[in-house]
Amino acid sequence: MSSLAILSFLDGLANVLRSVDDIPLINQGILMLSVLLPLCVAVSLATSGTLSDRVVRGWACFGFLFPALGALWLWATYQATVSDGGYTFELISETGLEAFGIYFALGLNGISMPLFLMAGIVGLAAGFYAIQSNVERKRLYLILLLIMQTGLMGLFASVDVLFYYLFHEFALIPTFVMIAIWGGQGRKRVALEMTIYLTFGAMLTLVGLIALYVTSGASSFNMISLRDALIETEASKTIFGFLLIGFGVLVSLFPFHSWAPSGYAKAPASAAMLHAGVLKKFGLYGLIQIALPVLPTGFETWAPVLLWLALGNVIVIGFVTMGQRDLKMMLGNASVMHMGYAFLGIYAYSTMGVGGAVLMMVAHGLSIAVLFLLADAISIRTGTTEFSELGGLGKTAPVLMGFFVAATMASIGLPGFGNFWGELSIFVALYQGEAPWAVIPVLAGIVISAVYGLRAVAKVFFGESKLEYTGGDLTAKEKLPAVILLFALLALGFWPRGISDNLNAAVEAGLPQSGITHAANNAHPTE
Amino acid sequence: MNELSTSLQDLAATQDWGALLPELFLSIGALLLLLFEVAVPRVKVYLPQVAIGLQVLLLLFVGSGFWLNTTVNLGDRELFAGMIVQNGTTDLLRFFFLLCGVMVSHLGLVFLRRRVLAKVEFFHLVMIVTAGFMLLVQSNHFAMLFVTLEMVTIGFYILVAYSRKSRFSLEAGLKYLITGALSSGMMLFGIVLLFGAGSNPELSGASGDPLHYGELGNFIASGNSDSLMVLVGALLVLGGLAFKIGVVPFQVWIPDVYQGAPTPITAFLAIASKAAGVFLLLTLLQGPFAPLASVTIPFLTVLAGATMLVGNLAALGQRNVKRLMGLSGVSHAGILLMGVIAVTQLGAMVSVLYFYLFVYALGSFGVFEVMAHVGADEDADQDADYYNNLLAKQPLLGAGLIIGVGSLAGIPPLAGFVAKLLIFYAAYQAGLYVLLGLALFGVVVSIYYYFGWIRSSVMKSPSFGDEPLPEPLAPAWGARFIIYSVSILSVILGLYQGFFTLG
Amino acid sequence: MSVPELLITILLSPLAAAGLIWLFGRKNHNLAAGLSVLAAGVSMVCGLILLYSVWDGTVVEGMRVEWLSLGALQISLGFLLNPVSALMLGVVTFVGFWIHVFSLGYMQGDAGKGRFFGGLSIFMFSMLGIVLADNLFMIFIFWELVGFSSYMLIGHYLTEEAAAASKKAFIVNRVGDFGLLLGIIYTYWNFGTTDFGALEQAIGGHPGAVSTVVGLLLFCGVLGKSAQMPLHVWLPDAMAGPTPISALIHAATMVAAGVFLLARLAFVFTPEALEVIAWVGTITAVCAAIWAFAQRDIKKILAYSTLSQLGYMVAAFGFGTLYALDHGSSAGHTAAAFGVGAAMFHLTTHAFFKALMFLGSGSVIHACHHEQDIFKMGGLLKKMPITGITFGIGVLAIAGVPLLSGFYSKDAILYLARETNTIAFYLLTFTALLTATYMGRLFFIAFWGKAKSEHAEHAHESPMTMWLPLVVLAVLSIIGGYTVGGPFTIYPSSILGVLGDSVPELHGSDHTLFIIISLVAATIGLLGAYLFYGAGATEDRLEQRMRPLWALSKSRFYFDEIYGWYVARIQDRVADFIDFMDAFLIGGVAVRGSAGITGLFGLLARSFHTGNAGSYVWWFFIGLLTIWGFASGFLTNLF
Amino acid sequence: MNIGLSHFLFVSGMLFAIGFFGVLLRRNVLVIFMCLELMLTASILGLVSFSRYNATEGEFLWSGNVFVLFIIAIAASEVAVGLAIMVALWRRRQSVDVANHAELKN
Repeated sequence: MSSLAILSFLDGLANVLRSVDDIPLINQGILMLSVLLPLCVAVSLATSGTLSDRVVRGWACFGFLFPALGALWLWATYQATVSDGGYTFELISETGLEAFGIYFALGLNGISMPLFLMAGIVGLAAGFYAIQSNVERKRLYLILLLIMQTGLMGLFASVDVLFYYLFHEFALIPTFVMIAIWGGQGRKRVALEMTIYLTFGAMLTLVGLIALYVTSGASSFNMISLRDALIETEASKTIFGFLLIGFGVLVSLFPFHSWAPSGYAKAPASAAMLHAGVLKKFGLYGLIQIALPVLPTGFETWAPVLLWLALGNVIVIGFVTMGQRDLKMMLGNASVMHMGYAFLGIYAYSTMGVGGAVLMMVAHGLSIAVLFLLADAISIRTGTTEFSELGGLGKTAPVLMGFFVAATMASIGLPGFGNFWGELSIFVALYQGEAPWAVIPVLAGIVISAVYGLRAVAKVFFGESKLEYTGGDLTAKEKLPAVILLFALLALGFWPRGISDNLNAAVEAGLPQSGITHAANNAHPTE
Repeated sequence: MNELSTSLQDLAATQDWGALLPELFLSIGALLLLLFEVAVPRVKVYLPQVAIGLQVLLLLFVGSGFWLNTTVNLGDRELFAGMIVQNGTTDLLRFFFLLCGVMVSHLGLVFLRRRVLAKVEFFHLVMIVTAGFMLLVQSNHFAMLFVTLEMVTIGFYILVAYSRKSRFSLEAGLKYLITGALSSGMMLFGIVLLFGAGSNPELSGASGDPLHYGELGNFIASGNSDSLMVLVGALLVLGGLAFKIGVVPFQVWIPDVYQGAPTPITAFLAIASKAAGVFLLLTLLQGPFAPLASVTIPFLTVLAGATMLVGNLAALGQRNVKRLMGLSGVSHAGILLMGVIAVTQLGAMVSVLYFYLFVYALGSFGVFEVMAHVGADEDADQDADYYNNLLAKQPLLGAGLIIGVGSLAGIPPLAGFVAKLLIFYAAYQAGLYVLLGLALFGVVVSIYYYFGWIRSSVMKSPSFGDEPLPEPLAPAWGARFIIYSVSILSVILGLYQGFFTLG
Repeated sequence: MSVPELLITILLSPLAAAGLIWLFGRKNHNLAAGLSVLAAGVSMVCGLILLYSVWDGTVVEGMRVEWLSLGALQISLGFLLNPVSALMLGVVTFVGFWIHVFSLGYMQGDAGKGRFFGGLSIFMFSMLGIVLADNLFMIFIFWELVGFSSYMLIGHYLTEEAAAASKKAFIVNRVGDFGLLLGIIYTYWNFGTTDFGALEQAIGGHPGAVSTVVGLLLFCGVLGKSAQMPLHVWLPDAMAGPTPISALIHAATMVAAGVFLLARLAFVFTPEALEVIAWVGTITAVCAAIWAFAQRDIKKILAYSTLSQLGYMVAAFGFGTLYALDHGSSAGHTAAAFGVGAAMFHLTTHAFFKALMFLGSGSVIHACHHEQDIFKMGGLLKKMPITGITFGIGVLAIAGVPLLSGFYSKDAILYLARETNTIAFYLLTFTALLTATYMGRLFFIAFWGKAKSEHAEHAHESPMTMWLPLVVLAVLSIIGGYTVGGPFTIYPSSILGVLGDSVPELHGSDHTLFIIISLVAATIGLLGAYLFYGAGATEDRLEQRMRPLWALSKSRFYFDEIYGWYVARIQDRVADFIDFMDAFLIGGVAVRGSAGITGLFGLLARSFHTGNAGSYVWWFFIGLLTIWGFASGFLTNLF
Repeated sequence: MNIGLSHFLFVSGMLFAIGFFGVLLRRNVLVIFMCLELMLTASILGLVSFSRYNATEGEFLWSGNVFVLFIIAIAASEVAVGLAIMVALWRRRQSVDVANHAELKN
């Protein structure tokens, strides 16, 4: 039957990829390029003189397209060549800080690969959306976005903790500038508030990382070698505390979330897409990739705190989200709420939970990005995002409605979209952990999210329109990025194994069982 | 009589004037400038360029020599009867000060372009002060230290008050005069105390020349580390240096003087004299005062903490960017002081401090270069509003400002971040947790004022002042070259530090 | 074709149709409709081939595809085809296809026709997924999907009402799924699997192995989907959707999914759980029947009757399984067979005649230009004979007149109820009476007498695409109840087993008694309705003569009011309050507050720089003091 | 009684204190400046007395005395520059009160 043909085709493709992988350093080169190319494009755009708009757009388009395609290629290669979720495509060079064990090191493993791919895709979508949008000083806008893109790709691609941190800030600053220039009402204050708050988190993280480096004795900022340097002293508790709170601020862990909703509400669409979608995952990624492997004892001390704070995300922020009267504010709060699920997955401390958290991160990145995109499209057509003024848009813009409904359903965890797998595995894993009862309030979250998600859809698209809407339905150029994101969500929903297969081993390697009395075990339930 | 003459001959043997060639060249050049100005009035207009040319030549010459010297790396060489010591580090700093001199002279060019002031004297003084700095870092003897320090300070009195027309400049001069003289008086008294203690024959290890670092070190080390006289003297000397660096409570002059002084001089003060102070602090702490660590370290720790707090907090609400640079400079001084403490305790990673100084200089020069172009006719009032939408008006200036300020704020991937990171790392290793906490708090606070500045440079928000804001000058090729090179360096050093042997 | 290929084709053809429609059919309505109907047709044909020729009744299990494997979590897609699911498969594909056909006519010229048929196809896919799923996770996945498609289709008209109704439906279902998922997770961790086969092995014939809780948690899902009390509120509102949707999703198939889930999981429930289930069903049946009396909207009446019939099925399952547990496995049937059989039997017949009546009402509404108030109709029997007659057949069937399908399935239920619980038996009998009455009310007022409105005047028979399904379903509503083998039954032998189990009274003693009971109930009900309301009354006599009774029925026992009150007064206010606290305490006091305090210190620090050089000397004085303090040692000692 | 090192030191200390408190308390710029010079003088006195009393019999500690010369020179130049600045200030504001030269603040 035809399925056999497809399978044989895939097998052939895998062979091709393997053979390419044998060519030394070609994939490393692709990795390096997909990280640095956007920056190069940005620099060339910034330094070159007057260019015609078409040239700028095309060039920027290339800058966004390459990382996405490169990430896809690497992902396919990874699927074809790696089975244990270990690091590949490693690339190390000295920068003059060897004395401190700091190298510029790139590489991907089962955890970072999907996030890297997600960063590429979301970046592509945000880039396309920015390219077709009609912002003033578009060239600067694209330059900043490209810089951000480099930061995002590098963040997940870097094996060296310092560069991982560095890329994060690298992507953070453009966000600030973009909010300051293109932001909405009251952007002056919000931009500063957000940046200061995030810097606060980043500083805590920095201390934690320095302490981690010093106490681990690995005398290296390399994630791989850090993984072997297990810290089981008292210090690990303090260090984990710093990392938890620091990363928590960056991921808007309750109650350190107040920067997020307003910031996203004010930010221009593409910046919000990239920050809420990708950059925010920095902290979770750090916890999974650095904190858990090195500081199991510290994790155990802080696990109860993490549990309660994450529950705060789900329940408290869930209600806050219900109380919102502005679409973008609601989306911002919703993204804060969903971060709670990811934290709970980490709390479960099992392959299932942490893997679910990674799935959640990927899917949430895609879904929140498309939601912000559509919210911007809505506000362009209606001139407002206030629920009280919106309504009846579904008649004038059915496609927009269709996309928005799909995105909302994805974000509230409808099967068929990626988010469902993340949430489901987190729920299942949570039951196995220290606090099975936590499943009940967390499951209440799915009702809460349904309430506000559908309320938004109803307020925006149903009923009679209260305003004069301009611009009709989504244009093809607006559709393209949305379709990319939705397609990725569906693909993840229909074939989660594309990620999960390599996730298993990678996550399991990152969860040292020694010294953990935390009920997490990766045994099959019956045993 | 006889042994005296022999000793004099020994002394004469140590007088290697060739070793001081750069300083001599500078001083003589400076004098020649004045001479030419009066003798050959025709060339007067070219003299500034000539002065800069001379310095650049010297820079290249010393630069080559300095590379050579570090590569060969002959150890410490005491000259002039131990008045002066030379080694790789001092050569590095001499090179650094020459660089500062060139930068400041160029800033002066931009500054004087639209002002009716005596031009040549400015460069003359800058060259003299540069020479003073170069000698200062080589001094190995408290007499030398004091003399060269005064050479610099008095030069600065004049330079700060240079634009005679501006009452702000004069007022700044007055304040710098009073506080400076006061601090040098205190320092001198400290030196006297040290002399008195070290020359006291009843005490073990007393010597005929106790102001020589080595001798004093031996004296203190031989069981006099707890004598009150020594302690007071040492702390007074450190206080004098703290004044130069701008450490609380001797920071109080900084905002006013920075604001009133002509922008180039502000830059000079902010960078060169801070660097000199830090270096001297380090030499003294690791040299003669090493045995006093049990007292000096707590003393400096308290000062460092207070400095970081006061600097950052006072900078919070600043609208005048020159004061802002001053106060943020104070906070940087605090971080540097923390680094000094950490380094003295670890006895390693000194290069980290120099890296920080260099990076700080890069960032500051970039910013001051921009300020020199943006500033109004009255140099003292540089409001943040002048920078509104600078990125659109003068993209290069805007970019330079953003990179410079970003580097000062320590934002990855700019050099400032790595510098801060290394200092923090050293501090953590030395176990200065409280200071580290204060420093991190300071960084968070600093984001507010630094980013406020950046924000106003990228946003086009209407200025509320009734009078129209001054238009920024378009940078000439020299300025463009400097801004480009400084910014690019700040970026590159953030990603690749291979030029430095850190660690 | 082999069984697996058939199953795959059945499952995937609607999905393919939906995908194609999403790609090309949004603008091109006829293409969309064609694709959707074609897919449904393929599914039906394959289904019939499967049931009548290919499949021999042996349980087909497996064909598993691992879908997600994350640590201990293994989720696989797989098929489980046994008589129960086979019967459900037949019902869904068959009824579904004819409703597709009906929609062709009904949705003619609707703006969102493409969207509508896309939704239909997605629904068919999801529903078949539920039917064929072999494990709880897979069921849950498609469970959510049918919820989604139902949401989309209820909201089809994009009005405020549709918005509210669709939102309500989805959220109420989510509440049910909350319990269902909890139950699934519990099952997973306690039995290490959610495959029905493996679960049955693990639990075996002794339900003591499981606690009552898990059964009730799983039952929560049924509460939501099958709209049992107290989660029934969404179903009447769901009538805001197009009538074919009401017929397909909210009468024939989706709402029956809950009952189907019960049948799948029969072995999980403990007697206590079964008691609860049975009583929930019974009460729902009675209450819904009572509420139906105050309704004027033809679809609302049918909706409440659907509620009541669903209650019947759930009660049937409960009592039947209890009966089976008491009497052990009689005549070699599996223990739970009675309950499953009775429930499924009534599900099947109900699917036929309720779909028939809904489509009939659709045809009526279509003819009357979307007039839905039965008191504005009347005399339709003459104007649209096919619709009228078929509708009449449906009414007779649901009333339980002998020889029609409803009679047999209802009898089975009543018998099981009587054997286990007398009170429930009386209640259910009473419900049967009420059912006959309000259905009679509906039929006489809407179809007899003379027209009472313009629209009714000019009503005329619907096109063939609409009446053909009516006829087909009418036939089935008659013969759908014959389960004795031989020429009369329509069911293949492979399925007959299930239905046969459900009618023990065939072998049982008092056969006649039940014929009498249902005859009496039906005749009293219908006659009573005719006498009380009279043919084609213009006003609701109940409202005029027995106001208290009418009010009681009208109040619907204030469920909606209570929920509305909860949402408006509690949930929203709590949300606003927490939002305020979040903005005030965390965003304001904590964050801005600390920032403000820092700013104050900043002002303090600035105020020291007075600008007076004289005052600066004081700083030096402090410096001197510090130096002295450290030198003299009393400050040093602090360290 | 014979005058010893301690007496000289006492005087020099007093001079320093007077100088410092003069700077601290007086408002006239010129007076402040004198007090600053006074502090230098205190140091000079201390230096000289040390080099006299800490020396072996009949000798001087040359280093101290030579240093004194430097200090005097420096003090002189300082005075020159300082007075110049003050004159210029006087020209602009006709005031020698520090409190009146406080436009740069906060």
